[in-house]
Amino acid sequence: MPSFIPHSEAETKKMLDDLELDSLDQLFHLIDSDLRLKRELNLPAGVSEFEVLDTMSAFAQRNLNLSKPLVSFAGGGAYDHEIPSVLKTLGFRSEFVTAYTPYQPEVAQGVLQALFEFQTLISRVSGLEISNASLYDGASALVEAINLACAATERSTILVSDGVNPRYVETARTFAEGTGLTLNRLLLSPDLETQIREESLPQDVAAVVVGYPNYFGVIENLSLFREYCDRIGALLIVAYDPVAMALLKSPGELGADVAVAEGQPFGVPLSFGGPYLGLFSTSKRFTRLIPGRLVGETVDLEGKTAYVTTLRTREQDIRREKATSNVCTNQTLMAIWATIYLSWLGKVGFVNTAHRCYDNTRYLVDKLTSIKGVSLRNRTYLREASLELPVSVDYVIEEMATRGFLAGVKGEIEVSGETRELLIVTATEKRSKGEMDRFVDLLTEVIESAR
Amino acid sequence: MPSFIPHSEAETKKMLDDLELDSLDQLFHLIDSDLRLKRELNLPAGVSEFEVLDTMSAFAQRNLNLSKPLVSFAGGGAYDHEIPSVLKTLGFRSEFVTAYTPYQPEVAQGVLQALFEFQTLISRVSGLEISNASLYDGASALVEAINLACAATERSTILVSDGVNPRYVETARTFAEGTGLTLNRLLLSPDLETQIREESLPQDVAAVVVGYPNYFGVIENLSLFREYCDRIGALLIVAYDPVAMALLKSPGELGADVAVAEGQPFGVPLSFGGPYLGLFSTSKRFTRLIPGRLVGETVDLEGKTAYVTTLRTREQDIRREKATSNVCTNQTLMAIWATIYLSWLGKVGFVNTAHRCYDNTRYLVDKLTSIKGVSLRNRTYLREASLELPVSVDYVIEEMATRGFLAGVKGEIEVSGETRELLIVTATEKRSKGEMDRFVDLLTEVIESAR
Amino acid sequence: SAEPTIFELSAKGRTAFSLRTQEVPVRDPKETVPESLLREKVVELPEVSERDLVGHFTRLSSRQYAVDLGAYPLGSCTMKYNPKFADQVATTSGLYDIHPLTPDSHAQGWLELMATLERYVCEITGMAEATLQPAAGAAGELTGLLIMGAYHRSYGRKRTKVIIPDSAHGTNPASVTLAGYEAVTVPSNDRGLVDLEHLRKLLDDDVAGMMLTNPNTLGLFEEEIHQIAEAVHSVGGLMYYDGANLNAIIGITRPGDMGFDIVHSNLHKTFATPHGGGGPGAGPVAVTAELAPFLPGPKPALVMEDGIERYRWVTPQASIGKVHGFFGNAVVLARALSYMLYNGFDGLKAVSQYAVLNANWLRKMVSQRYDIPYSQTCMHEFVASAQRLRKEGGVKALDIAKALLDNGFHAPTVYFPLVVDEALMMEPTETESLQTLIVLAERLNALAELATTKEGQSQLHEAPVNTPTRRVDEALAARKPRLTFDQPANH
Amino acid sequence: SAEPTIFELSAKGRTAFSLRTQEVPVRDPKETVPESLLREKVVELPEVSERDLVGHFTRLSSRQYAVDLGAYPLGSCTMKYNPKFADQVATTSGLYDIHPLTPDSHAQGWLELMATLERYVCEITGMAEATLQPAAGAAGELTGLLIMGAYHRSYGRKRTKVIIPDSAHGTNPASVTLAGYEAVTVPSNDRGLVDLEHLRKLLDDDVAGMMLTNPNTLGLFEEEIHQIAEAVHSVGGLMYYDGANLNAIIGITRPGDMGFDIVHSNLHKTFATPHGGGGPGAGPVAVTAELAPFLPGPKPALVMEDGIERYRWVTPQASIGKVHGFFGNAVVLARALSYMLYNGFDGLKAVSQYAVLNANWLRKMVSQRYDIPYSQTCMHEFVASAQRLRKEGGVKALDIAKALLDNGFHAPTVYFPLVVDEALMMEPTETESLQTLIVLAERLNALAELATTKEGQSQLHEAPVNTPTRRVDEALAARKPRLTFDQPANH
Repeated sequence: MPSFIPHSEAETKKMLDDLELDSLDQLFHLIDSDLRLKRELNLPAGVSEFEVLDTMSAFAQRNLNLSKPLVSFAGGGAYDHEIPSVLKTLGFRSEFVTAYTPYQPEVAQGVLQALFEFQTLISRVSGLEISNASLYDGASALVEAINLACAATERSTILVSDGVNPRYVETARTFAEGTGLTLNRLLLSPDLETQIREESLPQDVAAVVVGYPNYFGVIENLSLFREYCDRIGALLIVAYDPVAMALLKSPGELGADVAVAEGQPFGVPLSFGGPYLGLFSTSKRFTRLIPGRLVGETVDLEGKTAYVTTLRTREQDIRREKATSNVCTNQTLMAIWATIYLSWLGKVGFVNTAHRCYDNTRYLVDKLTSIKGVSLRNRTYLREASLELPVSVDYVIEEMATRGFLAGVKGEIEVSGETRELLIVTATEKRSKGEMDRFVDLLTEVIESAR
Repeated sequence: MPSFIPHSEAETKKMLDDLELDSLDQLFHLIDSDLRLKRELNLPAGVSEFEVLDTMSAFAQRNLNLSKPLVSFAGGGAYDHEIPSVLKTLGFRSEFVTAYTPYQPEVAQGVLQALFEFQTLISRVSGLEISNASLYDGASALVEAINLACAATERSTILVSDGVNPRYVETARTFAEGTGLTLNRLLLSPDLETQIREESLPQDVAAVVVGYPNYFGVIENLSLFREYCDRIGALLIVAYDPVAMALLKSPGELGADVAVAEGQPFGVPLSFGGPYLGLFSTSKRFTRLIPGRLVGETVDLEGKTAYVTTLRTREQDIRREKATSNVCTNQTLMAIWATIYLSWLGKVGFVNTAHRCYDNTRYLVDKLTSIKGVSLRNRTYLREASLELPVSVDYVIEEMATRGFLAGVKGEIEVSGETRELLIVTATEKRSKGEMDRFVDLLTEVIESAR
Repeated sequence: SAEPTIFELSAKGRTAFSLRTQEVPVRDPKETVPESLLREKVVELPEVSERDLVGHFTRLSSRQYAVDLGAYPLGSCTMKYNPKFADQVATTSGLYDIHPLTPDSHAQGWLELMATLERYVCEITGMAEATLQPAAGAAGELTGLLIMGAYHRSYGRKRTKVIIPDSAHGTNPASVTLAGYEAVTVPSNDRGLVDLEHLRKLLDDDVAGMMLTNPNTLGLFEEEIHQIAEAVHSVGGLMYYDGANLNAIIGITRPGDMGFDIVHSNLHKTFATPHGGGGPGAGPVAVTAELAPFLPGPKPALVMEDGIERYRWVTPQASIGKVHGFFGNAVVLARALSYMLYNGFDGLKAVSQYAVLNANWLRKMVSQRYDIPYSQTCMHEFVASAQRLRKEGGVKALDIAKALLDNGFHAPTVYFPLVVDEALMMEPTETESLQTLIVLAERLNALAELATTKEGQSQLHEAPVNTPTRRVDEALAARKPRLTFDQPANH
Repeated sequence: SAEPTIFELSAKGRTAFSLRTQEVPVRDPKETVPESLLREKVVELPEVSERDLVGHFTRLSSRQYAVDLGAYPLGSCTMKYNPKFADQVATTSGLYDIHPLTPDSHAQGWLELMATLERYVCEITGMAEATLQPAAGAAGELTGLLIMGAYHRSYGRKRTKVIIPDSAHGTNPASVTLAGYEAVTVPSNDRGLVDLEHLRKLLDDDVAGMMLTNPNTLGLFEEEIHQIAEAVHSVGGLMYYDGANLNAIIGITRPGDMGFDIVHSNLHKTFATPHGGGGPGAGPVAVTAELAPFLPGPKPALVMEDGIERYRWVTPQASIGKVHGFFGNAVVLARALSYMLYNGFDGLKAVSQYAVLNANWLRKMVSQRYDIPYSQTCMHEFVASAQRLRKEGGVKALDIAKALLDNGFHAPTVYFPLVVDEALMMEPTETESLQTLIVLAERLNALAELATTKEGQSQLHEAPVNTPTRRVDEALAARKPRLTFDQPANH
C-alpha cells in the first residue's frame, strides 16, 4: 500500500508500547462505538502515484481538443495571457508552496517580503494608497468591498451596475442575503454604458459599484460616478481589469474609494477558474476596515528591516466576531505569483503587453465585424468588446469549440425590458495573427451555414 | 530585442565612459580588423521565449505519435522506467541545477554530500569498494575502464565480448584508435553466451570485458571470466545493467575489478540518449587510477563533518598531461538524480521494481513466443530477451512505430560467419498489461500480413 | 543578510519581459478610448533583468521555512507532507490551462473530476451532497451558515443566534457575524469539552444552529457529540461541523454519523494540498439530503441526454447562489482528489490512525516538562502549557516557540485556544517519522530545562538567533504602519 | 547545522516508492536465471519515507550556492544566468521522453533540431560541419584530437606532438595524452600571449597541431593568431580551438576566420545551459570542410527519398567512429538551441559585447587594490593577482576567495592560470548588472583593504564564517580517503 506514513511496523509497535496500548484502534477508545464507522469508506483502494497521474491525465484529456486546450478569445474575468517560464520556476519553489501563513516572521521573511512587494505593486496599479495581501478572487473582493462600504457608511443599500461582471454580482447577492444588504441595479444604455438617472435612485446608498472597463468592454466614465457618490455620501467601488490599468487612468486617480479586481491576468493560469486572487485596494482612511491580511515593514531587534503581518486586530483570529472579515487562508501563493509576474513584466512590459492586447483585439474586432450580420455594440473599448451576432451565441460557442476555439463569452443585456445576447471577445498578447485569421474564417463558416 | 543583458542604455554609456571608450566596438580594438566579422551571423533574429517554446514544441511534436511518445519495449542501454514526481521537484532545485563543480566546498555541501551519497549507493549496487562521482555515460565509463586496466597492467590488448553493448564497443574502438590499444572480439555462442576458447586467445591481455546481463539479455557466468583473468593476470571489466543488480549477484561479488554501467535507468529520462550518466566502480587498490571526480568525507575547522572533492592529484586541472583522464565537467546533476531516485526506491522498491520488470518481461516473452514463427534465443534472461522473428526486424520496428509502439532493439549476431537479426525486447515496470496485450496483438498482425 | 525590495533592485530601462513578434498593425488607443481616461504616466512597476528577478525570489525563498525543509507542528494547521505528484497534476495540460467559461460539453473531464471529488467528500464526511466552491475553510463556514439561513427561511423561521464553543477557531465567530447572526459562546467543561448542561440552557427558538470542531481545538474528541446534536436539533437548530480537524477521524467516524448537518473540510489540511504561504486552500461544504437543495450552484451533474450520459452544470433548486466567481479553487481540488486516489480508503484511514498516534506519543514525551491541561487521550493534536515555565522563570510560550525556530523546527501554534494559558498547540501530523518526533521532544524538553536557569531564561528571551531575522518589532509595524514601499519608512 | 547522510536517515521497513498494481503473474527468476547468480542478500539501499527524502534533499540544496542565488564570477566557467524557458524545453514531451533507438522516421523532430543546432554552431564558429556527440568540453577536445589523428593518417603522416600554451586549461594536456600524443608546452610572452618566436622553434614534422584558447585563459586576445595559425599550418599541423572562452567573441570574430581547423564549444558556458553542479554539459566539435569526413557518426542529414526530404542518420565516410553511447547530451543541445533562438544573431553578439564590457569595467574598478599582470584590454574575463597582499600581509588569493563567500558572492577561480602568481581569475559574464558589479568591486577592494591590517589578516585567514561549513580539511580527505559511507570515518 503506497503511503506517506513513515512508520515501520516495528516503530508503530514501539510507539504503541510507549503509550501502553495494544493497537491503533485503542487510540480512538473515547469515540462511542455507535459513532464508529463499521465498514471501510466507499472509496477505491490506494494506488501508485503513476496510476493516479494516469487517472488525472485521463480527466485532463477530456478537456482538450486534439490534445490541446481551446484557443481562447474569451475573457469575462479570466484571460489567457502568456506565463513566463521564470514564474513556473520561482512560483513552485517549495519554500513558498509548502509554507503556511507567516505566523513566525523570523522564518517567514520570504513570504512576508513578497507580500509587501505585492501590496506595493497593487497599490501602484490601482492608484490607491493601500492594498491587502490578496483575497480569494475578484468576486470575493467585491463582497469585501461592499462590506467595507457598509461598515464605513453605516448604510446597507448598494447600487451595482449591470456592467459589473455578473458572476461577481451573483456572488455579492448571495452574501448580501446573509448580511441583510440590498443590492439595486444600475441599468446599461444600449451602447453598454452604465446609466445614472439620479431622480430614480435612493439617497441612502453605501456604495456604487462600477466596472472599469465594464464586463462588456466599455470604458465607463468614472468621474460621473464619483460626482454622484460625493453628492450622496456614498463610496465608489470600482471593479477594474488589471491589465487595462497599463493604459487607463487608475481607479485611484479617478476617485475610487475601493478598487477591486480579479488578479488572474497577473501570471495565474486559467485553471478552470481557480485558484485566482482577489485584488483589494483602498485609501488609508479605511485601513482599519480592510479585510484579510496586511504585511508591514518594521525592524528586528538588531534594527534590520523585516516584515510582519500587521494591524492584526482587524483579523478573525484576534478579534473573532468583531473582525472586519472572516478571511484566514486566502491566496498567498497566487499573490507571490502576481508579484513575480509584475516584476518580470516591468514598467515597459506592462504597457507593451496591454498595448498588444489592444492591437490584437482591434484586429480581431475589425475582422469579425466585417462578417455579414456581425456588429460591434461598444462605443468605447480597450481589450474586450461585445458583438451582436446574426445567430445564437450559444450555438456559435458550441460549434467553435468543436473546431478548437473558445469563441468568447456570452453576455446578456436588457434593452427595453428584452434580453439581448452578445458575444464578448478578447484577444490577448498570446494570440497570433494566424490563430485570429483562422478563427475568423471558421466563425464566418459557422455563421453562414447557420443562416 | 529580448535579452538577458541587464544593461540599460544609460548604464552602458556610464561604463564605457568609465573605461574612456566611445563604443562597445572599441572593446575589441585588439582584434585585427581582418579577423572581424563584417556581417551579422546568419542566424534568425531574436524572438520571445514564447516563440522559442513554440518552435521547440514543434520539433517535439514531430517525435510523437498522436501526441504521445511511442510505448517502448526497447532497451539496449536506455530504459523507459517510471520517474517519481519527487525527482522532478528535487532534481530541478535551482541550487543543484545552476551550481558548478564544487570548487569551494564551504558553499557546495549540497552537491558534495549528494555525490558522496551517490558514490556509496553505486558501490553498494556494484559490489565494489569505491565509485567515482559519475562519467558521461555507459560507453565513456567503459572507455575509462579500459584505460584504467591498461594503466594498471601496462598492457594494451583488450578482449571484448560481442555481448557487450555494441555502441559501447564502437565508442571504445574510437578511443582505442587514439591510444593505440587493440580490441579483440570474444564471439557469442548460438544461445548468445560469450565463448572463451582459451587456446585461441592472447595471453598479454589487459582486461576482459563482459556484459552482465549481456546486450541480448543473457546472464553471463562471470566466474568463468574471473578464472580466466586470474590465469592470465588480466582485469575483469563488467558492463552491468544496474536494475538487474537488485536480483543478481553483483559484479563485485563475482570478482569484477571494474564495473561500469549506464546509470540512465536510475531516474534519468530517456532524453533521446542524453544526458545520461556513466557508473564506474572499482576496488580500493585502483583508487589512484580512477578517472573523474571523487568526493570524500572530512571535517571543517570546527571539526564538523564536511565533504570535499579529493585525490584531485589524479585530475586534469592539477596533473595536466599525467592525469588519469581528461574528465572535467561530467554528469553531476544526473548523479544527484540517481541518488534521489535510489533513495526513493529504497531497499524494497529496488527489488520490487526489478521483479516487476522481470514479471512483465516474462509475460511479454511468453506471449510473443506464442506468435507463429517467433522464438526465444536466450537460454537465460532476466529483464531483456532476444527473439528471432519470421520477418525483417527493421520492418517490424518501422511498422510498429506507425502503430505507436517501439517494438524493441535490433540485435545482430554472427552464427558461423553469417549475421542473424534479433529483436531484443524488454518490458519495464512502467508497462501495463493492456499495453503489452495490445502490442502483441498488433505485432501478430504485422507479422502475419508480412508473410 | 537582508534582501532589498524588488523596487530597490530596479534600474531605469532594464527589462525582463518578452513579447511575441508584432504581426498586426499597431493601433492608437485614442481611437476607441476617451482621451480623458488614458493614462498620462505609466505605472511604476520595477525594472529588473530576468537574472536579478530570479536572484531576488530565489534568495527570498531561502529566507523562508517550509514543510519541505522540516517539521512544522503548527497546531490546527495540519502541516503534513504535500505529495509532489500533485504538483504534476497542477501543471497537467487539460487542467491548469482550461478557461472556466469553456462550455461544459468541452470540459467533461473537469466536471467529472469535480463530481468524483464531491462524492468522495460526501462519503468521508457522511453527507449527501457537496459544493466545491468555497475557496478556503472560512469561506466554507460562511457558505454553510448561509445554507443554514436559507433552510430556516424555507420554513419561515427567523433565527438569530449561532452557538460556538469558547475554544472555537476565530473564523467561526467572524463567519457567524458575516452571516448575520449573533455568536453565542458556550464554555468548555473541565475536560476541555462542550459543557452540555450549559449548552442546553442556551438553546431556544432563536438558535439557528451550532458550530463545532470535533475533535475540538484542544485536540479532544467531543464524547457527548450525540447528545449535543440531539439537543441542538431538538430546538430546530442545525449542527455545523468545522472540518479543520478532520485529519483525526477519516474512516474512523464521520460528522454525518455524529449528527452534523453541514460540514466543511479543509482540503489543504486533511488532503495535503500545500498551504502556499497562506493559501490557496479549498473548503468544500457537504450537507445532508435535506439541505442539498440550498447548495450553491452551479454543480456538476450527470444527466442523460439522447441516451448518452454526460455532465452538465446544474444549479440546485433552492440554491443560495454562487459563493465563488467560478467553481472554486479548481486546481486545488484536483490536487486533493489525486491525494485521495493515492491513499485510497485504506490509506486515508491510516492517515488518521498515525496522526493520532504521533500526537499522543509526542504528548507523552513532553508531558513531564510541560503541563498538559487535559489528561485524556488526544486526537491528532494536543495543547501543552508553558504556564509553569512562565511562573517559575518568566519564560513564555512565545519564547519556547521562538527558540524552537533555532532548533530546525517550526513553532507550534501559540496562545490558542484561548481557554489554555500559555498554550502551545502541537500537531505533528502522520507524515513525521518517529526519529523526527524523538528530536522534537528532546528539543522541547531541553528548552523547558533551559527555562529553569537564569542564563537559559535570558537565552530564551533572546531567541531566535540563527534565523533570517531576529524577533521583529510588531508594535512598531502596527503603530506606524508602512504597508507599501512608497510610504515613508517608519524607523 | 550539518545534514545527516541519507543512510543515517534510513530506518528498517520504511518506504517511499510506489509501483503500479500487479496485473501479470508473479514469476520466479530461478526459472530463467541460474540460481548461482541470484543474489542472496538485497542491496542495502536507504529506507526512507518520501517526506524525509524531500526534506533531506531540500535541506541539502539549501547548503549549496548557485547562479540563481547570486553572482558567480568563476573565471573560465562562464557562470551566466540560465534561462528558465530552457527548463520548459527540457521537460517537453517529445523531447525528454523519446527513446534514442526510435527509428529516425519517428524522430524527425529530434534530427532536425540537431541538424539546426549543428548549422548554428558552424555559423558561429566559422566552420563547415559539426558533431554534437561530445558530452563536455574535454570530450570535445579528445574528439577533435582523434579527428586530427585520422586526418594525418589519411595522408600517411605520423605525427607525435601537440603544442599547447603554458596558460592552457588542464584538460588540454590531458586530452593530448589520451589521444596518444606528447604535449609540448609553448610559453607565454610578457603580454600573456603565445610567444610566437618560441612557437616557431617548436614546430617541425612531428607536430600534429596546436591547441589554443582565444581569448586565452588570461582573458587576452591572441593578437598574432593569424601568424600562429600560419606557422602551424606551414608544418602541416592543424589548429584546434578550445571553445571555453567563446563567450567573448560571438558575432565579433570566428575561430574559422582566425585560421582554426577544429573548434569545440561548451554549450553549458557560452549558450547558457546550466552547469548542474558539474555537468551535464555539451561540447560539440566543428571542423573545416576538409576534416568533415572524419567526424563521428551518426549525424542527422537531410536526404531526398522518393521526392520527399527527410532526415536520416548518416555516418561520414571516414568517420573516427562514435564518441558517445548515443548522440550526445541531447536535452542539453535542445536547451542551447533554444537559447540561440531567443537571442538571435543580434542578441548573441550583444552577449559578447556586454561580457567584455563587464569584465573590463570590473577589472578597472579593482585595479588599484590588486595587481593586474597584463595591462591591455581584456576580453570576457581577466586575471588579477593577490601577490602584493600575500607579500605585504600574508593574505593569499585563497583567503580573498573564501572571504568573498561570506559576502554573498561565489569566489573567482584561484591559482589558475598557472602563469600568474596568486591568480584570481574573474569572469562576471554579461548577465550581471552594473549594480552587482559595483558591489562585487566594493567587496573585493574592501577585502584588499582588510588585508593590510593585522586584525583583518587573521579575519581573512579564518574566512568564511557564515557559510554552511567552515574551511574544510582537504589534506585529511586525501590522506585517509573516505569515499563511501561504508568506509570507516577518517576522523
